[in-house]
Amino acid sequence: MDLGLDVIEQNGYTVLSVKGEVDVYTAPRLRERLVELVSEGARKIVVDLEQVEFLDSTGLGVLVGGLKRLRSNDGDLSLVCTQTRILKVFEITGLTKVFSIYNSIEDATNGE
Amino acid sequence: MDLGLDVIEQNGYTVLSVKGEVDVYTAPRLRERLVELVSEGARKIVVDLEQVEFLDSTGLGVLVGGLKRLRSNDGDLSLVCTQTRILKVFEITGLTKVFSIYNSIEDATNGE
Amino acid sequence: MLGNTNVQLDIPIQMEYVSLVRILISDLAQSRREIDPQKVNDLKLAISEACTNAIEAHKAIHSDQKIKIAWSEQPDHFEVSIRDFGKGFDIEALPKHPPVTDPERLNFERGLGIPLIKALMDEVSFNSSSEGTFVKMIVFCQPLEKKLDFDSEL
Amino acid sequence: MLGNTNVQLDIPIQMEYVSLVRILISDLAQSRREIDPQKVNDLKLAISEACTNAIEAHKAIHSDQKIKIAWSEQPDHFEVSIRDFGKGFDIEALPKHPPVTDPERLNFERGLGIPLIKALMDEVSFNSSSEGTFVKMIVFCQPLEKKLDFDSEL
Ligand SMILES: Nc1ncnc2c1ncn2[C@@H]1O[C@H](COP(=O)(O)OP(=O)(O)O)[C@@H](O)[C@H]1O
Ligand SMILES: Nc1ncnc2c1ncn2[C@@H]1O[C@H](COP(=O)(O)OP(=O)(O)O)[C@@H](O)[C@H]1O
Repeated sequence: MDLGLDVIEQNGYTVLSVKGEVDVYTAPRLRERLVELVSEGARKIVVDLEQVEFLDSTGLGVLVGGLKRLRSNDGDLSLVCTQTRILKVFEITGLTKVFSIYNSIEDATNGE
Repeated sequence: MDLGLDVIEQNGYTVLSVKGEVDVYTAPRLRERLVELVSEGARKIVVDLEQVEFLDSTGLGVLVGGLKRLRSNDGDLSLVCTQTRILKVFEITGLTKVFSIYNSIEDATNGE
Repeated sequence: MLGNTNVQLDIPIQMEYVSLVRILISDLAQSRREIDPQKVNDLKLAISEACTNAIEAHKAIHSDQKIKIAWSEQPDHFEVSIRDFGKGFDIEALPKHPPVTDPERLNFERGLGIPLIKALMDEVSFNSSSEGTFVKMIVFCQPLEKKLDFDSEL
Repeated sequence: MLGNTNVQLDIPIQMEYVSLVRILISDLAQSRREIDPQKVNDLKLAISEACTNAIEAHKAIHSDQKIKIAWSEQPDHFEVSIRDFGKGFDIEALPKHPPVTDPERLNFERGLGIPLIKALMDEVSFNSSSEGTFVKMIVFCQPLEKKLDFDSEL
Protein backbone atom coordinates (compact mmCIF):
# COMPACT_ATOMS: atom_id res chain seq x y z
CA MET A 1 0.00 0.00 0.00
CA ASP A 2 1.45 3.31 -1.07
CA LEU A 3 1.27 6.53 0.87
CA GLY A 4 1.96 9.60 -1.22
CA LEU A 5 3.88 12.34 0.61
CA ASP A 6 4.61 15.45 -1.45
CA VAL A 7 6.15 18.60 -0.05
CA ILE A 8 5.96 22.10 -1.49
CA GLU A 9 6.92 25.46 -0.01
CA GLN A 10 4.24 28.11 -0.27
CA ASN A 11 4.17 31.56 1.16
CA GLY A 12 6.58 30.65 3.95
CA TYR A 13 4.63 27.51 4.81
CA THR A 14 5.72 23.92 4.27
CA VAL A 15 2.80 22.07 2.70
CA LEU A 16 2.81 18.28 3.04
CA SER A 17 0.21 16.68 0.79
CA VAL A 18 -0.79 13.18 1.84
CA LYS A 19 -2.33 10.76 -0.61
CA GLY A 20 -3.81 7.33 0.07
CA GLU A 21 -4.73 5.46 3.21
CA VAL A 22 -3.28 6.48 6.55
CA ASP A 23 -3.54 3.53 8.90
CA VAL A 24 -1.37 1.65 11.37
CA TYR A 25 0.74 0.30 8.51
CA THR A 26 1.37 3.55 6.64
CA ALA A 27 1.20 6.13 9.48
CA PRO A 28 4.84 5.57 10.51
CA ARG A 29 5.93 6.98 7.14
CA LEU A 30 3.86 10.10 7.75
CA ARG A 31 5.39 10.44 11.21
CA GLU A 32 8.93 10.12 9.81
CA ARG A 33 8.29 12.71 7.15
CA LEU A 34 6.94 15.19 9.70
CA VAL A 35 9.90 14.62 12.01
CA GLU A 36 12.26 15.13 9.07
CA LEU A 37 10.58 18.38 8.05
CA VAL A 38 10.81 19.74 11.58
CA SER A 39 14.44 18.73 11.90
CA GLU A 40 15.12 20.47 8.57
CA GLY A 41 13.75 23.63 10.12
CA ALA A 42 10.11 23.73 9.03
CA ARG A 43 8.02 25.54 11.64
CA LYS A 44 4.77 26.35 9.85
CA ILE A 45 3.53 23.08 8.45
CA VAL A 46 0.26 22.54 6.61
CA VAL A 47 -0.83 18.93 6.18
CA ASP A 48 -3.10 18.68 3.17
CA LEU A 49 -5.52 15.76 3.65
CA GLU A 50 -7.60 16.33 0.51
CA GLN A 51 -6.34 13.20 -1.20
CA VAL A 52 -6.52 10.98 1.85
CA GLU A 53 -8.90 8.10 1.28
CA PHE A 54 -8.83 6.71 4.77
CA LEU A 55 -7.56 7.92 8.13
CA ASP A 56 -7.71 6.01 11.37
CA SER A 57 -6.76 6.75 14.97
CA THR A 58 -3.10 5.96 14.30
CA GLY A 59 -3.12 8.70 11.67
CA LEU A 60 -4.80 11.08 14.13
CA GLY A 61 -2.13 10.22 16.68
CA VAL A 62 0.64 11.08 14.26
CA LEU A 63 -0.97 14.45 13.52
CA VAL A 64 -1.40 15.20 17.24
CA GLY A 65 2.24 14.23 17.77
CA GLY A 66 3.29 16.56 14.95
CA LEU A 67 1.28 19.43 16.36
CA LYS A 68 2.80 18.90 19.78
CA ARG A 69 6.33 18.84 18.38
CA LEU A 70 5.77 22.04 16.42
CA ARG A 71 4.05 23.96 19.23
CA SER A 72 6.97 23.13 21.52
CA ASN A 73 9.22 24.64 18.82
CA ASP A 74 7.16 27.82 18.47
CA GLY A 75 5.69 26.50 15.28
CA ASP A 76 2.26 25.27 14.22
CA LEU A 77 0.67 22.50 12.26
CA SER A 78 -2.63 23.08 10.52
CA LEU A 79 -4.74 20.94 8.24
CA VAL A 80 -6.51 21.24 4.92
CA CYS A 81 -9.59 19.05 4.79
CA THR A 82 -13.03 19.34 3.23
CA GLN A 83 -13.93 15.66 2.92
CA THR A 84 -16.81 14.88 5.25
CA ARG A 85 -15.74 11.32 5.95
CA ILE A 86 -12.31 12.51 7.12
CA LEU A 87 -13.66 15.53 9.00
CA LYS A 88 -16.02 13.19 10.80
CA VAL A 89 -13.08 11.42 12.45
CA PHE A 90 -11.76 14.74 13.79
CA GLU A 91 -15.21 15.72 14.98
CA ILE A 92 -15.92 12.50 16.86
CA THR A 93 -12.60 12.70 18.66
CA GLY A 94 -12.94 16.39 19.45
CA LEU A 95 -9.79 17.18 17.49
CA THR A 96 -11.54 19.84 15.41
CA LYS A 97 -11.00 21.95 18.53
CA VAL A 98 -7.29 21.19 18.62
CA PHE A 99 -6.34 21.71 14.97
CA SER A 100 -6.93 24.66 12.69
CA ILE A 101 -8.66 23.10 9.71
CA TYR A 102 -8.82 25.02 6.42
CA ASN A 103 -10.76 24.55 3.20
CA SER A 104 -7.79 25.01 0.88
CA ILE A 105 -4.02 25.29 0.84
CA GLU A 106 -4.48 28.94 -0.10
CA ASP A 107 -6.52 29.64 3.03
CA ALA A 108 -4.08 27.70 5.19
CA THR A 109 -1.03 29.56 3.89
CA ASN A 110 -2.52 33.05 3.89
CA GLY A 111 -1.18 33.79 7.36
CA GLU A 112 -3.93 34.67 9.84
CA MET B 1 -23.14 -7.30 -8.26
CA ASP B 2 -24.72 -5.58 -11.21
CA LEU B 3 -24.60 -6.75 -14.77
CA GLY B 4 -25.47 -4.04 -17.29
CA LEU B 5 -27.42 -5.30 -20.30
CA ASP B 6 -28.31 -2.64 -22.86
CA VAL B 7 -29.93 -3.37 -26.19
CA ILE B 8 -29.89 -1.19 -29.28
CA GLU B 9 -30.90 -1.93 -32.87
CA GLN B 10 -28.33 -0.99 -35.46
CA ASN B 11 -28.31 -1.63 -39.16
CA GLY B 12 -30.60 -4.63 -38.82
CA TYR B 13 -28.55 -6.10 -35.97
CA THR B 14 -29.53 -6.40 -32.34
CA VAL B 15 -26.61 -5.17 -30.27
CA LEU B 16 -26.49 -6.33 -26.65
CA SER B 17 -23.90 -4.40 -24.67
CA VAL B 18 -22.76 -6.16 -21.53
CA LYS B 19 -21.20 -4.24 -18.67
CA GLY B 20 -19.59 -5.60 -15.52
CA GLU B 21 -18.52 -9.04 -14.39
CA VAL B 22 -19.92 -12.14 -16.10
CA ASP B 23 -19.50 -15.07 -13.74
CA VAL B 24 -21.54 -17.96 -12.40
CA TYR B 25 -23.69 -15.53 -10.41
CA THR B 26 -24.46 -13.03 -13.15
CA ALA B 27 -24.31 -15.21 -16.27
CA PRO B 28 -27.91 -16.47 -15.87
CA ARG B 29 -29.11 -12.90 -16.46
CA LEU B 30 -27.13 -12.74 -19.69
CA ARG B 31 -28.59 -16.09 -20.74
CA GLU B 32 -32.15 -14.93 -20.02
CA ARG B 33 -31.68 -11.74 -21.98
CA LEU B 34 -30.33 -13.63 -24.99
CA VAL B 35 -33.22 -16.11 -24.88
CA GLU B 36 -35.66 -13.20 -24.66
CA LEU B 37 -34.12 -11.44 -27.64
CA VAL B 38 -34.30 -14.59 -29.75
CA SER B 39 -37.90 -15.25 -28.76
CA GLU B 40 -38.73 -11.65 -29.67
CA GLY B 41 -37.42 -12.40 -33.15
CA ALA B 42 -33.81 -11.21 -33.10
CA ARG B 43 -31.69 -13.30 -35.46
CA LYS B 44 -28.53 -11.27 -35.97
CA ILE B 45 -27.20 -10.57 -32.50
CA VAL B 46 -23.98 -8.79 -31.65
CA VAL B 47 -22.78 -9.13 -28.08
CA ASP B 48 -20.59 -6.17 -27.23
CA LEU B 49 -18.06 -7.19 -24.57
CA GLU B 50 -16.10 -3.95 -24.49
CA GLN B 51 -17.30 -3.00 -21.03
CA VAL B 52 -16.96 -6.45 -19.53
CA GLU B 53 -14.50 -6.45 -16.65
CA PHE B 54 -14.43 -10.17 -16.07
CA LEU B 55 -15.66 -13.23 -17.97
CA ASP B 56 -15.34 -16.81 -16.80
CA SER B 57 -16.24 -20.17 -18.30
CA THR B 58 -19.88 -19.82 -17.30
CA GLY B 59 -20.01 -16.67 -19.39
CA LEU B 60 -18.35 -18.48 -22.28
CA GLY B 61 -20.92 -21.24 -21.94
CA VAL B 62 -23.79 -18.78 -22.17
CA LEU B 63 -22.32 -17.25 -25.33
CA VAL B 64 -21.80 -20.70 -26.89
CA GLY B 65 -25.39 -21.56 -25.98
CA GLY B 66 -26.60 -18.34 -27.60
CA LEU B 67 -24.63 -19.01 -30.76
CA LYS B 68 -26.05 -22.52 -30.97
CA ARG B 69 -29.61 -21.28 -30.49
CA LEU B 70 -29.19 -18.65 -33.19
CA ARG B 71 -27.49 -20.92 -35.71
CA SER B 72 -30.31 -23.42 -35.36
CA ASN B 73 -32.68 -20.54 -36.17
CA ASP B 74 -30.73 -19.42 -39.24
CA GLY B 75 -29.29 -16.57 -37.28
CA ASP B 76 -25.88 -15.69 -35.94
CA LEU B 77 -24.24 -14.31 -32.85
CA SER B 78 -21.02 -12.38 -33.11
CA LEU B 79 -18.89 -10.56 -30.59
CA VAL B 80 -17.22 -7.20 -30.19
CA CYS B 81 -14.08 -7.45 -28.11
CA THR B 82 -10.69 -5.77 -28.15
CA GLN B 83 -9.67 -6.22 -24.50
CA THR B 84 -6.70 -8.57 -24.35
CA ARG B 85 -7.64 -10.07 -21.00
CA ILE B 86 -11.07 -11.06 -22.32
CA LEU B 87 -9.78 -12.20 -25.72
CA LYS B 88 -7.29 -14.39 -23.91
CA VAL B 89 -10.12 -16.50 -22.47
CA PHE B 90 -11.51 -17.10 -25.96
CA GLU B 91 -8.07 -17.94 -27.26
CA ILE B 92 -7.20 -20.47 -24.57
CA THR B 93 -10.48 -22.29 -25.06
CA GLY B 94 -10.25 -22.22 -28.86
CA LEU B 95 -13.46 -20.24 -29.09
CA THR B 96 -11.86 -17.58 -31.27
CA LYS B 97 -12.37 -20.16 -34.01
CA VAL B 98 -16.06 -20.54 -33.19
CA PHE B 99 -17.12 -16.91 -32.87
CA SER B 100 -16.70 -14.02 -35.25
CA ILE B 101 -15.00 -11.40 -33.11
CA TYR B 102 -14.99 -7.76 -34.25
CA ASN B 103 -13.12 -4.68 -33.16
CA SER B 104 -16.16 -2.42 -33.00
CA ILE B 105 -19.94 -2.43 -33.16
CA GLU B 106 -19.62 -0.70 -36.55
CA ASP B 107 -17.54 -3.54 -37.97
CA ALA B 108 -19.85 -6.15 -36.50
CA THR B 109 -23.00 -4.59 -37.97
CA ASN B 110 -21.61 -3.82 -41.42
CA GLY B 111 -23.23 -6.76 -43.15
CA GLU B 112 -21.48 -9.94 -44.41
CA MET C 1 -22.90 -15.42 20.10
CA LEU C 2 -22.83 -14.87 16.41
CA GLY C 3 -25.98 -15.97 14.72
CA ASN C 4 -25.02 -17.17 11.33
CA THR C 5 -21.47 -16.51 10.26
CA ASN C 6 -21.46 -15.98 6.54
CA VAL C 7 -17.83 -15.27 5.89
CA GLN C 8 -14.75 -15.79 7.99
CA LEU C 9 -11.31 -14.41 7.36
CA ASP C 10 -8.14 -15.32 9.22
CA ILE C 11 -5.19 -12.97 8.92
CA PRO C 12 -1.62 -13.14 10.18
CA ILE C 13 -0.14 -10.82 12.77
CA GLN C 14 1.07 -8.15 10.38
CA MET C 15 -0.29 -4.64 10.14
CA GLU C 16 -0.30 -4.62 6.36
CA TYR C 17 -3.27 -7.00 6.38
CA VAL C 18 -5.56 -4.47 8.03
CA SER C 19 -6.20 -2.86 4.64
CA LEU C 20 -7.24 -6.26 3.27
CA VAL C 21 -9.85 -6.56 6.00
CA ARG C 22 -11.19 -3.14 5.07
CA ILE C 23 -11.50 -4.14 1.44
CA LEU C 24 -13.28 -7.35 2.30
CA ILE C 25 -15.70 -5.80 4.76
CA SER C 26 -16.54 -2.81 2.61
CA ASP C 27 -17.16 -5.03 -0.39
CA LEU C 28 -19.43 -7.25 1.70
CA ALA C 29 -21.34 -4.30 3.13
CA GLN C 30 -21.85 -2.71 -0.28
CA SER C 31 -22.69 -5.79 -2.26
CA ARG C 32 -25.03 -7.51 0.16
CA ARG C 33 -27.57 -4.81 0.96
CA GLU C 34 -28.68 -1.29 0.34
CA ILE C 35 -26.56 0.69 2.76
CA ASP C 36 -25.64 4.35 3.27
CA PRO C 37 -22.10 4.88 1.90
CA GLN C 38 -21.20 6.78 5.06
CA LYS C 39 -22.07 3.67 7.09
CA VAL C 40 -19.65 1.70 4.97
CA ASN C 41 -16.93 4.22 5.81
CA ASP C 42 -17.82 3.96 9.50
CA LEU C 43 -17.54 0.20 9.34
CA LYS C 44 -14.17 0.38 7.57
CA LEU C 45 -12.85 2.64 10.29
CA ALA C 46 -14.25 0.59 13.18
CA ILE C 47 -12.96 -2.69 11.77
CA SER C 48 -9.53 -1.13 11.21
CA GLU C 49 -9.35 0.03 14.80
CA ALA C 50 -10.43 -3.35 16.15
CA CYS C 51 -8.02 -5.30 13.92
CA THR C 52 -5.15 -2.98 14.81
CA ASN C 53 -5.81 -3.61 18.51
CA ALA C 54 -6.08 -7.37 17.97
CA ILE C 55 -2.80 -7.52 16.05
CA GLU C 56 -1.11 -5.38 18.72
CA ALA C 57 -2.42 -7.72 21.40
CA HIS C 58 -0.83 -10.71 19.65
CA LYS C 59 2.42 -8.86 19.05
CA ALA C 60 2.56 -8.00 22.75
CA ILE C 61 2.67 -11.69 23.68
CA HIS C 62 4.67 -12.72 20.58
CA SER C 63 1.83 -14.90 19.38
CA ASP C 64 1.75 -15.78 15.72
CA GLN C 65 -1.74 -17.24 15.91
CA LYS C 66 -4.04 -15.65 13.35
CA ILE C 67 -6.85 -13.31 14.29
CA LYS C 68 -10.34 -14.10 13.07
CA ILE C 69 -12.79 -11.73 11.45
CA ALA C 70 -16.35 -12.95 11.00
CA TRP C 71 -19.15 -11.39 9.02
CA SER C 72 -22.78 -12.29 9.38
CA GLU C 73 -26.05 -10.93 8.13
CA GLN C 74 -29.22 -10.55 10.12
CA PRO C 75 -32.59 -9.30 8.91
CA ASP C 76 -31.94 -5.69 9.80
CA HIS C 77 -28.24 -5.51 10.52
CA PHE C 78 -24.73 -6.69 9.76
CA GLU C 79 -22.60 -8.20 12.49
CA VAL C 80 -18.83 -8.05 12.29
CA SER C 81 -16.67 -9.63 14.95
CA ILE C 82 -12.95 -9.72 15.62
CA ARG C 83 -11.48 -12.41 17.80
CA ASP C 84 -7.96 -12.43 19.12
CA PHE C 85 -6.07 -14.65 21.54
CA GLY C 86 -4.06 -11.96 23.27
CA LYS C 87 -4.01 -11.42 27.00
CA GLY C 88 -7.11 -9.26 27.09
CA PHE C 89 -7.79 -5.95 28.82
CA ASP C 90 -10.26 -4.27 31.09
CA ILE C 91 -12.28 -1.84 29.05
CA GLU C 92 -13.59 -0.11 32.18
CA ALA C 93 -10.07 0.66 33.30
CA LEU C 94 -8.95 2.52 30.19
CA PRO C 95 -7.52 5.96 31.00
CA LYS C 96 -9.76 8.92 30.21
CA HIS C 97 -8.41 11.65 27.99
CA PRO C 98 -8.20 15.19 29.30
CA PRO C 99 -10.76 17.51 27.69
CA VAL C 100 -9.71 18.84 24.30
CA THR C 101 -9.32 22.33 25.69
CA ASP C 102 -6.62 21.16 28.13
CA PRO C 103 -3.09 21.66 26.71
CA GLU C 104 -2.31 18.27 28.21
CA ARG C 105 -4.53 16.80 25.49
CA LEU C 106 -1.58 16.91 23.10
CA ASN C 107 0.21 14.28 25.13
CA PHE C 108 -2.38 11.71 24.15
CA GLU C 109 -1.56 10.38 20.73
CA ARG C 110 -3.25 7.10 21.42
CA GLY C 111 -6.40 5.74 22.96
CA LEU C 112 -8.73 7.04 20.26
CA GLY C 113 -9.53 3.67 18.70
CA ILE C 114 -12.13 2.36 21.10
CA PRO C 115 -13.94 5.70 21.43
CA LEU C 116 -14.15 5.79 17.61
CA ILE C 117 -15.54 2.26 17.45
CA LYS C 118 -18.16 3.12 20.06
CA ALA C 119 -19.13 6.32 18.31
CA LEU C 120 -19.36 4.85 14.83
CA MET C 121 -21.10 1.54 15.40
CA ASP C 122 -24.77 1.14 16.14
CA GLU C 123 -23.93 -1.41 18.80
CA VAL C 124 -20.66 -2.78 20.07
CA SER C 125 -19.66 -5.22 22.77
CA PHE C 126 -16.25 -6.13 24.12
CA ASN C 127 -15.67 -9.49 25.71
CA SER C 128 -12.21 -9.75 27.07
CA SER C 129 -10.49 -12.25 29.34
CA SER C 130 -7.02 -13.64 29.80
CA GLU C 131 -7.83 -15.97 26.89
CA GLY C 132 -8.33 -13.14 24.44
CA THR C 133 -10.78 -10.55 23.21
CA PHE C 134 -13.96 -10.76 21.18
CA VAL C 135 -15.30 -7.52 19.75
CA LYS C 136 -18.74 -7.62 18.18
CA MET C 137 -19.94 -4.68 16.14
CA ILE C 138 -23.39 -4.14 14.69
CA VAL C 139 -24.44 -1.83 11.89
CA PHE C 140 -28.08 -1.49 10.92
CA CYS C 141 -28.65 -1.72 7.22
CA GLN C 142 -31.37 0.90 7.20
CA PRO C 143 -29.42 4.04 7.89
CA LEU C 144 -30.06 5.54 11.31
CA GLU C 145 -29.49 9.15 12.26
CA LYS C 146 -26.74 9.27 14.83
CA LYS C 147 -25.56 12.33 16.66
CA LEU C 148 -21.83 12.85 16.58
CA ASP C 149 -21.42 14.72 19.81
CA PHE C 150 -19.27 12.35 21.82
CA ASP C 151 -16.78 14.82 23.21
CA SER C 152 -17.79 14.08 26.75
CA GLU C 153 -17.18 10.39 26.27
CA LEU C 154 -13.60 10.92 25.15
CA MET D 1 0.85 -29.54 1.76
CA LEU D 2 0.61 -25.80 2.04
CA GLY D 3 3.73 -24.24 3.40
CA ASN D 4 2.67 -21.25 5.34
CA THR D 5 -0.94 -20.19 5.03
CA ASN D 6 -1.05 -16.46 5.33
CA VAL D 7 -4.70 -15.76 4.86
CA GLN D 8 -7.71 -18.02 5.00
CA LEU D 9 -11.22 -17.22 3.87
CA ASP D 10 -14.31 -19.34 4.43
CA ILE D 11 -17.33 -18.63 2.27
CA PRO D 12 -20.86 -20.02 2.26
CA ILE D 13 -22.35 -22.09 -0.52
CA GLN D 14 -23.70 -19.21 -2.57
CA MET D 15 -22.45 -18.18 -5.98
CA GLU D 16 -22.55 -14.49 -5.18
CA TYR D 17 -19.50 -14.90 -2.93
CA VAL D 18 -17.25 -15.90 -5.81
CA SER D 19 -16.73 -12.23 -6.66
CA LEU D 20 -15.63 -11.59 -3.08
CA VAL D 21 -12.94 -14.23 -3.44
CA ARG D 22 -11.75 -12.55 -6.62
CA ILE D 23 -11.49 -9.20 -4.86
CA LEU D 24 -9.58 -10.68 -1.95
CA ILE D 25 -7.15 -12.66 -4.06
CA SER D 26 -6.47 -9.90 -6.54
CA ASP D 27 -5.85 -7.45 -3.74
CA LEU D 28 -3.46 -9.89 -2.08
CA ALA D 29 -1.60 -10.58 -5.32
CA GLN D 30 -1.25 -6.90 -6.14
CA SER D 31 -0.36 -5.61 -2.73
CA ARG D 32 2.09 -8.29 -1.66
CA ARG D 33 4.57 -8.41 -4.52
CA GLU D 34 5.57 -6.99 -7.83
CA ILE D 35 3.43 -8.99 -10.25
CA ASP D 36 2.43 -8.71 -13.89
CA PRO D 37 -1.18 -7.37 -14.01
CA GLN D 38 -2.06 -10.07 -16.53
CA LYS D 39 -1.03 -12.69 -13.97
CA VAL D 40 -3.44 -11.12 -11.52
CA ASN D 41 -6.22 -11.48 -14.09
CA ASP D 42 -5.23 -15.10 -14.67
CA LEU D 43 -5.39 -15.77 -10.96
CA LYS D 44 -8.81 -14.12 -10.67
CA LEU D 45 -10.14 -16.33 -13.42
CA ALA D 46 -8.60 -19.53 -12.10
CA ILE D 47 -9.81 -18.92 -8.56
CA SER D 48 -13.31 -18.14 -9.86
CA GLU D 49 -13.43 -21.40 -11.78
CA ALA D 50 -12.21 -23.41 -8.82
CA CYS D 51 -14.61 -21.75 -6.37
CA THR D 52 -17.53 -22.21 -8.75
CA ASN D 53 -16.76 -25.94 -8.95
CA ALA D 54 -16.38 -26.21 -5.18
CA ILE D 55 -19.70 -24.49 -4.52
CA GLU D 56 -21.39 -26.68 -7.14
CA ALA D 57 -19.93 -29.76 -5.49
CA HIS D 58 -21.47 -28.75 -2.14
CA LYS D 59 -24.79 -27.87 -3.74
CA ALA D 60 -24.86 -31.30 -5.38
CA ILE D 61 -24.84 -33.01 -1.98
CA HIS D 62 -26.88 -30.29 -0.26
CA SER D 63 -24.00 -29.49 2.05
CA ASP D 64 -23.97 -26.12 3.72
CA GLN D 65 -20.45 -26.50 5.00
CA LYS D 66 -18.28 -23.59 3.96
CA ILE D 67 -15.53 -23.90 1.40
CA LYS D 68 -12.03 -22.76 2.36
CA ILE D 69 -9.71 -20.59 0.33
CA ALA D 70 -6.13 -20.31 1.54
CA TRP D 71 -3.43 -17.93 0.38
CA SER D 72 0.23 -18.37 1.08
CA GLU D 73 3.44 -16.76 -0.05
CA GLN D 74 6.65 -18.52 -0.94
CA PRO D 75 9.96 -16.97 -1.99
CA ASP D 76 9.18 -17.06 -5.69
CA HIS D 77 5.50 -17.84 -5.93
CA PHE D 78 2.02 -17.47 -4.52
CA GLU D 79 0.01 -20.52 -3.60
CA VAL D 80 -3.77 -20.42 -3.58
CA SER D 81 -5.81 -23.43 -2.58
CA ILE D 82 -9.50 -24.22 -2.55
CA ARG D 83 -10.84 -26.97 -0.34
CA ASP D 84 -14.32 -28.39 -0.53
CA PHE D 85 -16.06 -31.29 1.15
CA GLY D 86 -18.12 -32.47 -1.81
CA LYS D 87 -18.09 -36.00 -3.15
CA GLY D 88 -15.06 -35.50 -5.36
CA PHE D 89 -14.44 -36.45 -8.99
CA ASP D 90 -11.96 -38.22 -11.17
CA ILE D 91 -10.08 -35.60 -13.14
CA GLU D 92 -8.74 -38.25 -15.55
CA ALA D 93 -12.26 -39.28 -16.47
CA LEU D 94 -13.52 -35.87 -17.57
CA PRO D 95 -15.02 -35.95 -21.07
CA LYS D 96 -12.90 -34.47 -23.83
CA HIS D 97 -14.40 -31.74 -25.97
CA PRO D 98 -14.68 -32.24 -29.71
CA PRO D 99 -12.24 -30.07 -31.66
CA VAL D 100 -13.42 -26.51 -32.19
CA THR D 101 -13.89 -27.12 -35.90
CA ASP D 102 -16.49 -29.83 -35.24
CA PRO D 103 -20.07 -28.44 -35.32
CA GLU D 104 -20.70 -30.70 -32.30
CA ARG D 105 -18.51 -28.31 -30.33
CA LEU D 106 -21.51 -26.05 -29.85
CA ASN D 107 -23.16 -28.70 -27.70
CA PHE D 108 -20.52 -28.21 -25.04
CA GLU D 109 -21.39 -25.20 -22.98
CA ARG D 110 -19.55 -26.51 -19.98
CA GLY D 111 -16.34 -28.21 -19.06
CA LEU D 112 -14.13 -25.21 -19.81
CA GLY D 113 -13.27 -24.42 -16.20
CA ILE D 114 -10.56 -26.96 -15.50
CA PRO D 115 -8.85 -26.49 -18.89
CA LEU D 116 -8.74 -22.75 -18.14
CA ILE D 117 -7.25 -23.31 -14.70
CA LYS D 118 -4.60 -25.59 -16.19
CA ALA D 119 -3.75 -23.14 -18.95
CA LEU D 120 -3.60 -20.07 -16.74
CA MET D 121 -1.73 -21.29 -13.69
CA ASP D 122 1.98 -21.98 -13.56
CA GLU D 123 1.27 -25.16 -11.62
CA VAL D 124 -1.92 -26.80 -10.47
CA SER D 125 -2.76 -30.00 -8.66
CA PHE D 126 -6.11 -31.62 -7.98
CA ASN D 127 -6.52 -33.93 -5.02
CA SER D 128 -9.96 -35.42 -5.00
CA SER D 129 -11.52 -38.24 -3.02
CA SER D 130 -14.96 -39.11 -1.70
CA GLU D 131 -14.16 -36.74 1.20
CA GLY D 132 -13.78 -33.71 -1.03
CA THR D 133 -11.45 -31.89 -3.34
CA PHE D 134 -8.31 -29.85 -2.76
CA VAL D 135 -7.12 -27.70 -5.65
CA LYS D 136 -3.73 -26.09 -5.30
CA MET D 137 -2.67 -23.41 -7.76
CA ILE D 138 0.73 -21.78 -8.05
CA VAL D 139 1.63 -18.49 -9.71
CA PHE D 140 5.23 -17.37 -9.91
CA CYS D 141 5.72 -13.78 -8.89
CA GLN D 142 8.39 -13.10 -11.46
CA PRO D 143 6.37 -13.08 -14.64
CA LEU D 144 7.02 -16.08 -16.86
CA GLU D 145 6.37 -16.14 -20.57
CA LYS D 146 3.67 -18.71 -21.22
CA LYS D 147 2.45 -19.78 -24.62
CA LEU D 148 -1.28 -19.77 -24.98
CA ASP D 149 -1.59 -22.51 -27.55
CA PHE D 150 -3.58 -25.08 -25.61
CA ASP D 151 -6.13 -25.98 -28.26
CA SER D 152 -4.94 -29.55 -28.41
CA GLU D 153 -5.40 -29.93 -24.67
CA LEU D 154 -9.05 -28.91 -24.88
N1 LIG E 1 -7.97 -6.63 21.57
C1 LIG E 1 -7.29 -6.10 22.60
N2 LIG E 1 -6.49 -6.87 23.38
C2 LIG E 1 -5.79 -6.34 24.41
N3 LIG E 1 -5.82 -5.03 24.73
C3 LIG E 1 -6.58 -4.21 24.01
C4 LIG E 1 -7.36 -4.68 22.91
N4 LIG E 1 -8.02 -3.63 22.38
C5 LIG E 1 -7.69 -2.55 23.10
N5 LIG E 1 -6.82 -2.88 24.09
C6 LIG E 1 -6.23 -1.98 25.08
O1 LIG E 1 -6.98 -0.80 25.14
C7 LIG E 1 -6.15 0.34 24.86
C8 LIG E 1 -6.93 1.41 24.14
O2 LIG E 1 -7.24 1.00 22.83
P1 LIG E 1 -7.62 2.07 21.72
O3 LIG E 1 -8.70 2.94 22.25
O4 LIG E 1 -7.92 1.36 20.47
O5 LIG E 1 -6.34 2.97 21.56
P2 LIG E 1 -4.85 2.59 21.18
O6 LIG E 1 -4.88 1.27 20.49
O7 LIG E 1 -4.42 3.71 20.31
O8 LIG E 1 -4.11 2.55 22.47
C9 LIG E 1 -4.98 -0.23 24.07
O9 LIG E 1 -3.84 0.57 24.21
C10 LIG E 1 -4.80 -1.59 24.71
O10 LIG E 1 -4.07 -1.49 25.90
N1 LIG F 1 -14.45 -29.51 -6.75
C1 LIG F 1 -15.13 -30.42 -7.48
N2 LIG F 1 -15.85 -31.37 -6.87
C2 LIG F 1 -16.54 -32.29 -7.59
N3 LIG F 1 -16.55 -32.33 -8.94
C3 LIG F 1 -15.84 -31.39 -9.61
C4 LIG F 1 -15.09 -30.41 -8.93
N4 LIG F 1 -14.46 -29.64 -9.85
C5 LIG F 1 -14.82 -30.14 -11.06
N5 LIG F 1 -15.64 -31.18 -10.93
C6 LIG F 1 -16.23 -31.99 -12.01
O1 LIG F 1 -15.52 -31.75 -13.18
C7 LIG F 1 -16.39 -31.25 -14.21
C8 LIG F 1 -15.67 -30.29 -15.12
O2 LIG F 1 -15.37 -29.08 -14.43
P1 LIG F 1 -15.05 -27.78 -15.24
O3 LIG F 1 -14.00 -28.08 -16.24
O4 LIG F 1 -14.77 -26.69 -14.28
O5 LIG F 1 -16.37 -27.45 -16.05
P2 LIG F 1 -17.87 -27.22 -15.56
O6 LIG F 1 -17.81 -26.85 -14.11
O7 LIG F 1 -18.37 -26.14 -16.44
O8 LIG F 1 -18.57 -28.53 -15.79
C9 LIG F 1 -17.55 -30.65 -13.46
O9 LIG F 1 -18.72 -30.65 -14.22
C10 LIG F 1 -17.66 -31.58 -12.26
O10 LIG F 1 -18.37 -32.74 -12.60
